[in-house]
Amino acid sequence: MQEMHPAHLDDLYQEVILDHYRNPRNHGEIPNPHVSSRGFNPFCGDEVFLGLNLDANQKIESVAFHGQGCSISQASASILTTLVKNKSLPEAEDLSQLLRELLRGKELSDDELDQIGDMEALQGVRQFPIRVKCALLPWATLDDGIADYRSNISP
Amino acid sequence: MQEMHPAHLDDLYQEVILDHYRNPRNHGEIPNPHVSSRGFNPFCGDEVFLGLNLDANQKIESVAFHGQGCSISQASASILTTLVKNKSLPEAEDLSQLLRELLRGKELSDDELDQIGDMEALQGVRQFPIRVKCALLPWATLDDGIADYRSNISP
Amino acid sequence: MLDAAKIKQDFPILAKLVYGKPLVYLDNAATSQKPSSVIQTLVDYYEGYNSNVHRGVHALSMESTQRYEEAREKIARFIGSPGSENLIYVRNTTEGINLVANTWARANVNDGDEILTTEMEHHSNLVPWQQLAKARNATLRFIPVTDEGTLDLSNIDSLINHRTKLVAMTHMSNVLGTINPVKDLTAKAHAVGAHVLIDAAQSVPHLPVDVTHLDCDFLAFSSHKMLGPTGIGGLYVKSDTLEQMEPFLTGGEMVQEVTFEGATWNDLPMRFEAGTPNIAGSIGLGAAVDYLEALGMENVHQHETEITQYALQALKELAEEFTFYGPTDPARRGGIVSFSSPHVHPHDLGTILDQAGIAIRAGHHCAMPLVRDRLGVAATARASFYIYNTTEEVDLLVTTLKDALRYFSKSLSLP
Amino acid sequence: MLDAAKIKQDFPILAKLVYGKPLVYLDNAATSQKPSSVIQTLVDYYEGYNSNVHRGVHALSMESTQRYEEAREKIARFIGSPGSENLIYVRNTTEGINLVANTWARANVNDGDEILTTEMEHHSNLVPWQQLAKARNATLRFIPVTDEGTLDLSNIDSLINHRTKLVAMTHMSNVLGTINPVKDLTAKAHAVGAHVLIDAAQSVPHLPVDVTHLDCDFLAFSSHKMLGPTGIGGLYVKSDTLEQMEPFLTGGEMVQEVTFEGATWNDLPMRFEAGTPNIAGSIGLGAAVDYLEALGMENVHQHETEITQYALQALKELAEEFTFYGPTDPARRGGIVSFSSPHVHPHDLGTILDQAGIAIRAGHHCAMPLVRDRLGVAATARASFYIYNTTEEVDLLVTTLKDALRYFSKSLSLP
Ligand SMILES: Cc1ncc(COP(=O)(O)O)c(C=O)c1O
Ligand SMILES: Cc1ncc(COP(=O)(O)O)c(C=O)c1O
Repeated sequence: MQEMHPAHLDDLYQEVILDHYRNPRNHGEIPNPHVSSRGFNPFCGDEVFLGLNLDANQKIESVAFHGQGCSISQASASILTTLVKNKSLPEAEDLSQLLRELLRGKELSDDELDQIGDMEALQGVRQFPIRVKCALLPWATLDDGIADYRSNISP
Repeated sequence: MQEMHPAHLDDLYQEVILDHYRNPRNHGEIPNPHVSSRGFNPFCGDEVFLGLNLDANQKIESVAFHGQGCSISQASASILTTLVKNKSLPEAEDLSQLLRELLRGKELSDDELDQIGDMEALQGVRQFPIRVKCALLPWATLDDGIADYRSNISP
Repeated sequence: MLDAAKIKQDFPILAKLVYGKPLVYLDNAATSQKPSSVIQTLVDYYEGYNSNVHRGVHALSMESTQRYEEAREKIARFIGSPGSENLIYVRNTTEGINLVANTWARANVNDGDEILTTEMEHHSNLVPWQQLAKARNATLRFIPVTDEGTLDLSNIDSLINHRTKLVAMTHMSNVLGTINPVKDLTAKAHAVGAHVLIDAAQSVPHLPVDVTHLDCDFLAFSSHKMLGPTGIGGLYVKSDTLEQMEPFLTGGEMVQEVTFEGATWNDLPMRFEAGTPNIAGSIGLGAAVDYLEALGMENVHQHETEITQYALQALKELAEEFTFYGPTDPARRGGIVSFSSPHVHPHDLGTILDQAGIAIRAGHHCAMPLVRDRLGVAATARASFYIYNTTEEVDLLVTTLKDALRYFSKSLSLP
Repeated sequence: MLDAAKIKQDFPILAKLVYGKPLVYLDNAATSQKPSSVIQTLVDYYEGYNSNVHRGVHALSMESTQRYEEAREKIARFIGSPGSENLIYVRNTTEGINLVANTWARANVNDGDEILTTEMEHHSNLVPWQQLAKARNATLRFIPVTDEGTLDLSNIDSLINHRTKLVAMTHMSNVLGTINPVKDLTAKAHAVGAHVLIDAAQSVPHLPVDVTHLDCDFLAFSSHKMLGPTGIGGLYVKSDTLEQMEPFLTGGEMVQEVTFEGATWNDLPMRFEAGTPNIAGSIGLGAAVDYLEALGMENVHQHETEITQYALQALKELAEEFTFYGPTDPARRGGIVSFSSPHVHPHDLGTILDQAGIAIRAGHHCAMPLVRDRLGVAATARASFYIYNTTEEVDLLVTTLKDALRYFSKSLSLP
């Protein structure tokens, strides 16, 4: 076997993460959302439903999620909802991209760190490669929802 | 690998065998035979057609074979035709059984050796397990033909 | 009980450290580890007599063919098959079940017929029947699962009826550990003229299984779950049914004679084995059977029953925080324990246990309908035992579960 | 030429004695031998990180999944596939072809359509199409083989026509060694809208093969013929076609979500891989690809061309007693030499060569229609070469063939 180094559970389960897991922000459902999608991981069964409404300027006015899954996927979903509010869809997609880069090991600039808020706490997931897809699930769900929304408004 | 002992080619290719191979006895076809069958070995492609006619006493009056195959299968077929002539069908089946026993390593009695004639030369095949089925092919074909014949006369 | 500490020495992987900690392998229902004798059999094959089977006149080919067919005889005997021609080599349980679905079932299940299965099936014994039912316009029905995790047989006499063509059921649940009364159900099915397929992926590795005694028509199992190599398994088919079955995959090895226009089929069981088989895998499975037979399947089963009872007892301490699934009667279950907690998600449990060197599985265990719709959770954590597991390992599992609980529900640092 | 003597040292089996004589292995078209690196890869897997793939949260499962998918990427790159999702793991070439026959072909070949194949196919690329043609009421047509053993393309423009739905052909004949112009034929087939399947069982092990360059829709090959383990192989499918294909086998691994009522399918290529795969075999095939890439496939091909030319030259001495099959132009053939003699049956040749430690094959080579109906013999003897074969081995073959002739046609004792 490859040498496996003990990773640090405390890096994975940072206080911020566990707090989002125990006290999820924006948990629930938005009636008749403009953008809505469901993400599902067939290998572990984790599931995220995401809904969001846009204001007149095409900014995200309200957002909510619900679902079932591990602390990482659910905390990541909660963090997502706090970050995308008042953002445009392209801005939300940029955040999704930033998380991918963060988890791939990229060092973020101060400017980028400023944008990502609690998402920074997901950095610890890097040491647990198998959990990376948990952290990404809500964001992939967001990307899917936005893509769907776009193809629906301009068929 | 298991220890493989060099076998003796001269035991396999005894003069009697090569003679039957080069100068097959009763080679050809019997028109409208009472008993007829075809044997085929799917793994090597050897093929034997066997036909025989019975006299009024249900003894084998005439017999012929043709086909394609290695020296062992063709020599065995030739030997078969020399042995079964003037035998009853059960007697022919006994001979077939004797060959199986011989090839399985059984020591035959003097009485049995008397009956098997040139078949004795097939003993060398024992050292070449993969060739056992070559030696048996014509005899299995005979057994099949007899079984068919019986089921046709008493359906 | 088996001398698990001694058995462990036969398994090189169990001497490895994971994150510096001894490996505690409790994921046996997913796949088992392999003893040196099996690994060495593969090496001996490739270093000593590797060759294609059935058609060669040279020494290597004779030896590989002989060992390949000897392995088949051994495996057939191991499951109580009357002959080795009843044992078809397949890649795994899944392929075995698909073979039956695409041959016998496709030819015999018709419009309006019923296929009966259970609510506790692995996807591999469910999706093929969903597909078949769709293709043949047949109805798929389910034997329900009780809250305790056993089959609810209260309506069995209406579930098995004159429209039933096939009963396809697992011998042992890979989620609940439940051992099903497959012999009785087979008798009931035969009474109405239905055929019976047993998914033995979890039973052949862990219990004495005898197809003649069970009287089933089909039984499928996987080598990788019973100490053998990956990529090989067996499908037993009863003789009368086997003789009627048309081939599934076609090509080399399974034909008798071929012309440009058409082909005739080879003898059984080769008729169902198209192309060059997993030769090393088959011989390796034969070596796994040798290993299990030397232990004795009664002893294997007893060992696992005892470990499971010990675990269920030890886990009682956690009964407030965890739900445990499966029958309470130890006689009705094998060495599988599934559990879940509202406080720690199974996936998080898996990570925490992994850091302690303990390998368990977390998820739906390829039985989504059972886990999601019947147990009502998205996932469970599952510990599954085999011959090399010890009570000390169970103790470590329990301790680490407690740590995980504390970590998640109370404090924020592991002790 | 490759340094075959040095390469031999990587293959433990080639150091063995057969009947006290060094093994001369000339049965490579049936299956190849395996280098230590491949065997060691299997041992490393079973001793170090054996675990089921794709669903585990523990260290072993992460490692096995990673290595399993890395092997897929490596193998995909090796055949020039644009992505690893185009590469489906199958048991062997035969299963790959059957997968296409049972999915794409069953959905796209209809009443009155034509499937075009050649007169030189292995049963594995013939019988599935005979069966499909019967099932779909389509016509199976054949590109004839010239007396020299090449494809007769004089009527190709009528053979490939607007009714042609599929052209299924071998890249290299396992009897004649002929290398077919598959790229040109693929272009012709695409021009009429037909799909193309290439049986690459004999080409991927021996020639540089690039599916993007060939532009074929399907290409199948076997690990065991290319230094890899038994029980594994690959089916490449072009993306546009792959996306349209319905699953073949169903069960675990290949599903996305399952309810009691039905299922949705997983992403590509997992959608086509039901059940626990041959994990060790796949990783072992990856190691075989590493070995071949280190040699360079151009070098492999060149080595075999040179050995074959040497053999054809040396065998000229026997031209009176033997018929040799296949193209005379060395550029049109790979390392396979088939021959027969009216004086010694191939089977007897096989036995005599075997006693000298030389492994060849005798028979119809799973190409009965070609051998019986086209070459007009019941069997041929076949010597087939690989990277470890030397000109000295060819010399020994020729000498022993002479002995055999003498033995059978003149005197009665071997010298
Ligand atoms: C040209 C060709 N096609 C197909 C096959 C079948 O390969 P496998 O038996 O590995 O499926 C072979 C090998 O025997 C072959 O030579
Ligand atoms: C009950 C049951 N059936 C079927 C299977 C499928 O086995 P395989 O993946 O080896 O085909 C499994 C294993 O996961 C199982 O536990």
